[in-house]
Amino acid sequence: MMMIDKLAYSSPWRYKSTHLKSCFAIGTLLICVAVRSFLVSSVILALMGCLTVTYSQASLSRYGKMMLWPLGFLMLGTIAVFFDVAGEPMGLLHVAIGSKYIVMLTESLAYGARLILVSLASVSCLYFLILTTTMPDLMDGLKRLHLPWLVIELMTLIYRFIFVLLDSALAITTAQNCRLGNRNLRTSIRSMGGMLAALFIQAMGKSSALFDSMEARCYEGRIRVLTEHRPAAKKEVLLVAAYLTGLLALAVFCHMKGGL
Amino acid sequence: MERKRTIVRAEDLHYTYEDGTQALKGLDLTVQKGEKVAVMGANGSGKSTFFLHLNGILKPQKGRILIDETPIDYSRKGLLQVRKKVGIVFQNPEDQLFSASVRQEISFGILNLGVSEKEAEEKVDRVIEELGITPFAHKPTHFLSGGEKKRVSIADILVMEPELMILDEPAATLDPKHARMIDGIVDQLSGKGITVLLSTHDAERALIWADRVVLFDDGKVIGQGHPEDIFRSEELLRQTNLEKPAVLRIFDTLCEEGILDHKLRPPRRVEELMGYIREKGIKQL
Amino acid sequence: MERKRTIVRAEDLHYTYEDGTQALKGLDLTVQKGEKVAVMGANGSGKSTFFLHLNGILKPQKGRILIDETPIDYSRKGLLQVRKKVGIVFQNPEDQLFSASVRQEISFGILNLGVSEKEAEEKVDRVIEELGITPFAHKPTHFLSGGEKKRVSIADILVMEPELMILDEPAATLDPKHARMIDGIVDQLSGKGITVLLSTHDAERALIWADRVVLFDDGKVIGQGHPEDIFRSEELLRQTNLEKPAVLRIFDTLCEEGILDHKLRPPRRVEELMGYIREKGIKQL
Amino acid sequence: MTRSKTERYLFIAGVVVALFFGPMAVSNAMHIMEGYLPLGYCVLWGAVCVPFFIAGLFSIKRTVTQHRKTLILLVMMGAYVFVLSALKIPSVTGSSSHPTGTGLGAVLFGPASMCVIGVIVLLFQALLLAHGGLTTLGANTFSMAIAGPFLAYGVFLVCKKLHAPKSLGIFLAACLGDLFTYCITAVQLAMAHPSPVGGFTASLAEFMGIFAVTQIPLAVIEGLVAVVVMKALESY
Repeated sequence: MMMIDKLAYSSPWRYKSTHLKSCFAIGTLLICVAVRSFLVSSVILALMGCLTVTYSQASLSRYGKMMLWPLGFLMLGTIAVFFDVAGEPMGLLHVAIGSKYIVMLTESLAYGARLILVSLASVSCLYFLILTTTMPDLMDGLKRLHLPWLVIELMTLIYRFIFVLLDSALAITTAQNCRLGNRNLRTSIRSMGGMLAALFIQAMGKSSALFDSMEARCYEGRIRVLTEHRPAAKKEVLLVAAYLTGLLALAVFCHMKGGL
Repeated sequence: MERKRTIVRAEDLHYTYEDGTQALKGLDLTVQKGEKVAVMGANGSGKSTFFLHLNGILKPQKGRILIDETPIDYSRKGLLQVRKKVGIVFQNPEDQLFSASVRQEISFGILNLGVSEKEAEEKVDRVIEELGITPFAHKPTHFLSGGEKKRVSIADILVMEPELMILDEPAATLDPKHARMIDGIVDQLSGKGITVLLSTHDAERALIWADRVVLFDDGKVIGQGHPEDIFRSEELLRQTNLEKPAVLRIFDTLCEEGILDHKLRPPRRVEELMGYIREKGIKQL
Repeated sequence: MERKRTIVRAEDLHYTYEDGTQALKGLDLTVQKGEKVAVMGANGSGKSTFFLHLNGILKPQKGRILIDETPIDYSRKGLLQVRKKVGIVFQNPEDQLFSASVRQEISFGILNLGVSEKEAEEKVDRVIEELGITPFAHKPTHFLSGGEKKRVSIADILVMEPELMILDEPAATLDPKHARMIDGIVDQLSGKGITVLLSTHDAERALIWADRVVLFDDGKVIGQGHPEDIFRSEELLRQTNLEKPAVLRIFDTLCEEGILDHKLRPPRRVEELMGYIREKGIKQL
Repeated sequence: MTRSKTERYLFIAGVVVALFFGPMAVSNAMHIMEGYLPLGYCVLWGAVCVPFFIAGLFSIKRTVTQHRKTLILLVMMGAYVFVLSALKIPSVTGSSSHPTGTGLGAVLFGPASMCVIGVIVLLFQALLLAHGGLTTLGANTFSMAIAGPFLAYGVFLVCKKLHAPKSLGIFLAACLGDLFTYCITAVQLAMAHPSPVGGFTASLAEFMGIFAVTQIPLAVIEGLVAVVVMKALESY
């Protein structure tokens, strides 16, 4: 759990400009989602895969496993796209169920396959971003985009306390398991209920303690902290710009060719 | 005349967390039934990881653990068996207590053992009595003080009547009064014949209490033996950043200065040292 | 030749929490500038409540507090003034650290003082250097060890350059290595002329470090003075459940036995006592 | 932290708990994956959420200027909801399900402010767990942080009006909130990917059918957990 967070902090590209990495990943993502092309998605998947494995701490096998997580959902979700219900037999395959037929059409098969590919390529863009960029950097980036300060403050604090509460939740669960709290489904549900209730109480207690300690440091309703800015090298900016233009051109070409 | 039984035998344990932290790097340790063992070492030296191995919460990636001379069976049933024998009291009661009421909290483990409600109730009442929890047994757990929470968290485990009890820094963060109260409870446990494995940073306390001190460093045992011997080994103390207890430091100085005799058994308590000095004083007269 | 300035003067403080707990019951205390004061007492004796009064987080229901010889002004502006002078390092860093980034965390307080970003940056960097935070300054707070978190939480306050620093059990739960590191940092603070008020349960440490020990009990100060005197008062020790530090116990025995001279200054450290013994040894020759 | 403060929170929590699990849907599978929706739909759902989000921001700003501490409470609520979503809930098959509980505290802070927290939690889920995605953030927000919680809250109120036992109300709120979230998700998917044969309705029926198999047992279990939590909190 939370491996992604851990890996981001040791990525060799951690200290590259956040904006540049975001432009690169999100630009690619948008192009990918917009054109939904076989060719473009394959290119993106290959490129992002190589970059992520090379420039993040995720090894090839771990990266492969991480790509398998979404595949589960994709398979499940896409069953509905692969198959259709029709009144008469048609398409590549058909199975009669009562008076209706479950059919698989060539176009649905192509549509579904493309959906999976586009989705995987998009996920690879997301992975690239989150495996090379740490959360505080991303939040700094959002700050520079002038997102409302309230949202940034909420994000900063929530991110920090996710770990505090997660540690508590895991510790309580471990302690429960030591006392056989997971011996069957009934005890498991009871244990989890108790843990969540205790965690809620702890969270409330912590909010008081945190507020006091922030007040003690002259908190006046706005969180002001130093932000780190790492400007991108000109060469890198040009490279990314050229890449995005190239990808866009390829996308437009594929689109004109009827969604290659 | 039976030979002492071994309750824990850990052989060449290796464990690496998912994130790559190597917590155990070939750890060997044997604990006899009825022993009082103090485990010492820096934070991060593998103590807690080791404890979680002893009741099968973690499974070694290499090596094996024998509880009561049988290897841990990691099936659901086998684990229930082991967790019945080996109880762990966690350092921070906040990580352990999750019920609203003290009685409910204490009954959780024993009920999970499949004991009847009636029997569980009797045992819970007995433990509440024994550990002096009665005065606050009716209070909601989250209103208890640190020392009270600690006692409840020990009761949690004690009620399950384990053969081996593991306490992770039981007296940390408590004030002297409550720390001494917990020390008393720990003594009570060994008195009952329960084997106690306890981690602590308090050398003075380990010197007084333990049959054996085990030093952990970097996922391995780097030394073990009688506390007097361990705490007089400058080498081991340096390696583990421990300070020699004041009693031993002063005793050694008094020996060097010829005031006390080298051949005396090193004292564990200030009282013993004072006894030596007084005896010496009488001889001087 | 100027007379020592008083930095804190608390007069007859009373405070009762909403739930009816009377935490302070007429507490008086004065702290001089530059002093090193150890506050000791059971949990629940009012130490933390008192600390929260010193920078106006809590407001006494009766009595008053003077900081730098002016009563605390509880207006918004007045409070900022006080909190600039009085910094509190909370016992549990998890309750204090709010940011995942160490630099952001440390910069929070100083930027609240209205300092320019540039100046803040310099000060943050200096403190990071001073407290040896550099090796983990780039790590997110949730990956830091307990000792590292503690150092960051001290840096949080130190960067604001307070005149008085309050530390609530700074070394609790740390292993000996990190505890000693924190002790070193505390010494560093007093070295800089910052007045330090520290709560602890560790009598040995208080004996070595403090200029003055203040004993709290039930919301009042029941005794204060030089640590050697306080820790030799059987009456006070009993009332607060403290144990006499081993050095003093042995010293007293050696005096009683006529091995050491009653008129010697009671030793604070084992080394001092050993010095006395060695000197004596030489005289014996 | 004083005791009576805790008690007050706990009292409110007892009421809030229904919402807790209201929209608490749900497994991994409930989040629409990155790239799964065409760009047009991403924008559409995003746009639908914007008014809720802005209203939420204003509402938070209003409360925070009066009580600064509310911000910290919201933070804890957000972190709590995220932690819920990152934990595995026990289930029969051994497969895991992730309660999202984005409606938590809707009563305490108003549903609108919980929408803001919901967006942040969903963003963190995408960025830290790779559940959901950036382009599908709008669609996921609508189903999990807006539709589900509102329905759960409604169900809870109706049950209360009908004087149904509290635990039944909570069970239904949690369970139906969960199921409603998945219905909305199915609608979103069917709109984006209509069947070439039967169009939107046929596609919707298929998506619903597939999710029903996986989601109904989970919704029931999550409803049960919600009841256990509520009982536990009440007795605190």
